[in-house]
Amino acid sequence: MSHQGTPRAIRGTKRYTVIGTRPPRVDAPDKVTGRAIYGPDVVLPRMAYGKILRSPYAHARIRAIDTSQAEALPGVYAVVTARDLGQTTDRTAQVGESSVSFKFLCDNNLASDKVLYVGHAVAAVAASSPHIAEDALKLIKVDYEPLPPVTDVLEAMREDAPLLHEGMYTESLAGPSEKPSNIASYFQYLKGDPAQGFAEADVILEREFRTATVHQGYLEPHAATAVWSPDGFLTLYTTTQGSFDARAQVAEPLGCPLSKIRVIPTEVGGAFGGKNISYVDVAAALLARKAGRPVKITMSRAEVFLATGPTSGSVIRLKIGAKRDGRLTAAKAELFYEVGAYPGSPVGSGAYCIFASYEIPHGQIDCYDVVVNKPKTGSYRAPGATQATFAMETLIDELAEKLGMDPIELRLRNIAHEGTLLVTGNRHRSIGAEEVLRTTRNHPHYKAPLGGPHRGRGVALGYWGNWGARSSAMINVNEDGTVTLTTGSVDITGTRTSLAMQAAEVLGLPLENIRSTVGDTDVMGYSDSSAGSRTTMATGIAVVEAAKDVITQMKARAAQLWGLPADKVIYERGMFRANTPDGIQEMSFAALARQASAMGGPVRGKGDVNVRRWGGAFGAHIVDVEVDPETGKVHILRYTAVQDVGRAIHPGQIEGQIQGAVAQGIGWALYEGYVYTPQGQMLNPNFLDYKMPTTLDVPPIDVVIVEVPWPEHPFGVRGVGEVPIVPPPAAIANAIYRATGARLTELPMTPERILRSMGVI
Amino acid sequence: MRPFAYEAPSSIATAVDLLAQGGERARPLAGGTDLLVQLRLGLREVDWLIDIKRIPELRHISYDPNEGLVVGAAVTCAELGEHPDVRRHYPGLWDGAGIIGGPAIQGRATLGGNLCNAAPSGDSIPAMIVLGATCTIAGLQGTRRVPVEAFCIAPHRTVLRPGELLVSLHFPPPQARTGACYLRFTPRAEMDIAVAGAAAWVCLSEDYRRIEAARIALSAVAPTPLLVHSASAALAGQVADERCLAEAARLAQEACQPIADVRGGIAQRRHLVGVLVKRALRGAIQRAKGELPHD
Amino acid sequence: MALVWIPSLLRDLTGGKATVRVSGRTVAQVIEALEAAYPGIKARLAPEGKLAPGLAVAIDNVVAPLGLRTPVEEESEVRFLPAVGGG
Amino acid sequence: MTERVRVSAVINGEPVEFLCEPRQSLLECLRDILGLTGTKEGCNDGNCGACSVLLNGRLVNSCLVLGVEIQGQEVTTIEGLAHWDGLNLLQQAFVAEDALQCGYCTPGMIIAAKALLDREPNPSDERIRAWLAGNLCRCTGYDKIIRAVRSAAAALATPRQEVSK
Repeated sequence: MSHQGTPRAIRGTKRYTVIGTRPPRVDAPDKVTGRAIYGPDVVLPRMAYGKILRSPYAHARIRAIDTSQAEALPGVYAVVTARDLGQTTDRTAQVGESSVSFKFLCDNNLASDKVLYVGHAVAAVAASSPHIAEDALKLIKVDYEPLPPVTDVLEAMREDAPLLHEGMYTESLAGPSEKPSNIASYFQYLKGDPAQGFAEADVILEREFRTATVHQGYLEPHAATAVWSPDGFLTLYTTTQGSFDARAQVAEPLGCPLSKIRVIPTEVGGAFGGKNISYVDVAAALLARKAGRPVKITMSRAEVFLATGPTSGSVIRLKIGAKRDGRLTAAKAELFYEVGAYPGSPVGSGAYCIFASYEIPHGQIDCYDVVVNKPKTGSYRAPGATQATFAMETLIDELAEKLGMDPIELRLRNIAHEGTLLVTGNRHRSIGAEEVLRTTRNHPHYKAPLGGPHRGRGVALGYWGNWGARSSAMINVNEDGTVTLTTGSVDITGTRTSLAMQAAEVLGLPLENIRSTVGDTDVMGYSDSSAGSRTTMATGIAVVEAAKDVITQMKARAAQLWGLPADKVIYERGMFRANTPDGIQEMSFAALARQASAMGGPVRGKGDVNVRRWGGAFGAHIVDVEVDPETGKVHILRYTAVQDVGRAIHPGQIEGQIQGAVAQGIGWALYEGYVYTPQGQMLNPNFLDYKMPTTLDVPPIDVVIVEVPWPEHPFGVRGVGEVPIVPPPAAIANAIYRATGARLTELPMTPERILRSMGVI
Repeated sequence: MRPFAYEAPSSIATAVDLLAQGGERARPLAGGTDLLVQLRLGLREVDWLIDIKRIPELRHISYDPNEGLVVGAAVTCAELGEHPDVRRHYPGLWDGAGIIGGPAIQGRATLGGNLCNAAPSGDSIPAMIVLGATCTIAGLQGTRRVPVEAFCIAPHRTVLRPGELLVSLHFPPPQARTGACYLRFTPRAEMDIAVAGAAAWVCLSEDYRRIEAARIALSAVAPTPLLVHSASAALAGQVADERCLAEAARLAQEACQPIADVRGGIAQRRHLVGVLVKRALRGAIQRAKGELPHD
Repeated sequence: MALVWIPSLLRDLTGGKATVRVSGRTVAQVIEALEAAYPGIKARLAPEGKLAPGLAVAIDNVVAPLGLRTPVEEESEVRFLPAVGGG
Repeated sequence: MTERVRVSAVINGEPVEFLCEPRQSLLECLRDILGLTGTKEGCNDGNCGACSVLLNGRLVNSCLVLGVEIQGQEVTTIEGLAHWDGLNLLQQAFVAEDALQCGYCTPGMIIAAKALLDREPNPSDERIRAWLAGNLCRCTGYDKIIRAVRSAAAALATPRQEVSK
């Protein structure tokens, strides 16, 4: 493990006291002792247990629901269905930065007229024990009219395909479609003249790629505990990436003012994008209101697979053209992303990422968001980018082979820079793509001998745009000179630590003097979800603002004490200083803190921001594999991940993030994927047949951190968590090709598919 | 999960009585690593679970060079692996029993349970078959013996009648110049379920050149773990070379009846049978020659 | 005047032009100016008085938080694009 | 509702008596009856290891043990490893090596690692990986966990060596 941004890669290096060190995570002691309270761990007095009845059909109309027998079962406190939502007409609801259909939002919580996937919630029960609640579910009679399902993205686009939403027309800048369609939206990007670009090419490559639906695979299932006060205030304990978005997702269906809902986020047992959407919060709230007691709903693993938000399966058609010297002349992509039951797939981010690594003079991207009878997809770590990059980086590798060029050299010849105009119409600002590639090429791994037959080495480059958005931070100065940092950002990756480190750096205080916590929706200002790799960056800016605010206020108190104007006081390394007529005055932060509140009330710094400029980042991965030529089994021998993080606040946590993302990428590449019957039944909603990598499937992963600071963050942070899941499937596919001569174009690259591609079976 | 009653008798006689009373609605509980999952999923329903782990005879392992190995039906895989004689004298058995789950599963799962679950993919069963293991079954009418290869009759169905209890498994004493090996194919390294598996047992001639007798058994490629008589017979008397291994593999591929499911396809499974039979035979031959370490 | 990048799917209305210069101090005014020059474009970009569902607007490469009310500078570049989110 | 059964056992060194239904797993009994929520449910079918506990010193998945089965037995959960005033060496190593992120697999991982080190004080990296194969972690990619177990093994070995000198 090395923290070795090369000297060339690190620009504008500054010396920091806390930034760049590896202190213990502030959340670790509670987590290693079992004391941390996750969603399923919440217990309240008189609490009942909720369970959800789910559709056995992938597509059916609900004719009637009879809950009377379930209600009569002893131990049952309440039964709810969509009728308890009392929804009327559709409208646009606001959740975070997104507009969503009110009807779709409600229907995904509890289906009203139709069920659209196996596992779709239909009713919920609260009872004195989970077992009784389950017994009661069996007593609910639902009269379904089964309809033909469609689960394949290309089939769903056919004119004669069964329609999920009879009244849905394709949204497009070209105007809505003439007839209802499963294509929820269509968008096109065009740069230059692709026909001319391909005409100029010496080599043209074209392939179709497929990727399976995959799940984030967090170990903690979704869980929410709701309790109402007699005067109509709801408190919701839930495992979520964004407590404010969770509040909005409950307020809208319940028609409840935001001020009447308090969301207290629990510790989150893994999310990776999958805990932005509420799946059990609304049902828990409805049951708790009806039962007149707290209700906790915890999903089973099967429910997590069937009824949360995995990421899109996709079909990608890709064509690239290049000159003999390797320079790309044109690129054209068609992205067909399954979105599941309701519109809103990550196809747009797929489009942003597919060509983002390179200078491409002529390009076109056509994006289709297609509904199918599967659960509504959610976000999964760099949503949309991994599928698209699998296609592009595989074809780039093939191009390198065709041209007889080194794959990294080919990429460097086309690499994007600051100012590059992308096919999507935006221009890159400061980026570290070239630094990442050069660091990768110089890594010993890239030149090391493979050391045996049936082995191959692959590389791939990946991009993710990251995010900024709204964050709220507050720093309370305590009477003993310690401070309490509270933000509205849920900690899913160790941000309590990385934010406290930024506060410590600005405040000049030792890290152990800073208590770092997450505040709930009654306490903090609106904070967007901890998503898009934004928290250490954007909430970091809010924290820096709050820390500066504390210093300003403390300087004013010191000035008051010394009878000076505030601008005469300087603050350095925990000491306030000023030249006064009586000589140099000095006072420590702690000494001033003791008097500060008595002088002018408590000192509380705040930072509330909406960060609109964020820095995208690149990662390049090298992987060596060995493929058993008789069985098609892939063994990963060595893995190196190089990534530009902007500035490494906590290198240990960054390594962990990158290693974890690579492990997920390995799973996506080799093992994971929803398997469906033609009737839309998922065959593998468990960890035995939905195969996530174990300790034995993931090698030690060498992480190389490159720092090209993002100029709009005080320390240069870009964001870390998502970039490293983007390259693995492509890198592994390229390595398999070098080991076997077989080009895999479908994920997961199972042994069966590898044997087929090799012509063995 | 439907409610049920639980009993933990301390003798075979009581257990058999309880099982007989419960009939089809009673089931013995050994490690529970399959059964509890099946009950939770509603794949099986019971009114009575009879915990057999408190019956001393079922928790016992004994080994005698002349009598062979007796493993109580409720002996866990972990206990089996910790027994010095098992891994030394029956490494082929440990090939199968040692890969049923990780250490936490090994701490509960039993050889008897793996057999009584009668999954086509049960990893320990082909090894038991090629080693010539015999089941001792207790019932109200006394005990009977059934060879392991005849124990499973359909997916998750066995020859056990209501009221009967698998008591122990008996393995013949190891002979000179014999060796056994079980291999399975899984997409992941371990902690996985077999797409296909093959066990081989061989007895070599005195000069170690010829196979005097052999047994081949397969998992996950037929409704039950399968003893391949044709391949076993074809190996007898043959020079232990690649040509004869290939012939055994071909016969095993002919005999298997794979289905396509979420874990693998028909062509893939048939292909894997060929690969695994050859590899298992090589392993068994090496063990018979004393070339392969025991685990 | 602001430089507006016309999405390819709207170029049937602009006679194939990929960029257009129009005046306007907000996104709403830019769209009104586009509508004056290319009738029908407003109905596709901002029907019902707000940006079309799933559409976002970026001013000088920054995704604008205020939609139609976002200020536009004299030399700004305006781009319409699909809204995207992170994990 | 079925008859509840009275179970007496020793949990984390303390005698405990509770009532449960036969269909309730040990995991449910620990979490819902005894309030020991440090043991986590990840899959409820033995494939993730988040519910790992020691039963008479042996590593098991508590989702695959019935509460009634622990009558007269000894159970150790994550809550039994540390006192309020400190962490044991394994827990310290997980903190020092950044061997966790979301932390949901961590109690099971630490219990599993303890079961290994109780038996084999000086395991190789390969052995640690093989032993922990039943414990899924979706956050870390495992590398730092393996390092933590290795460093805990070294720390456990150190005082013994000093004593022997």
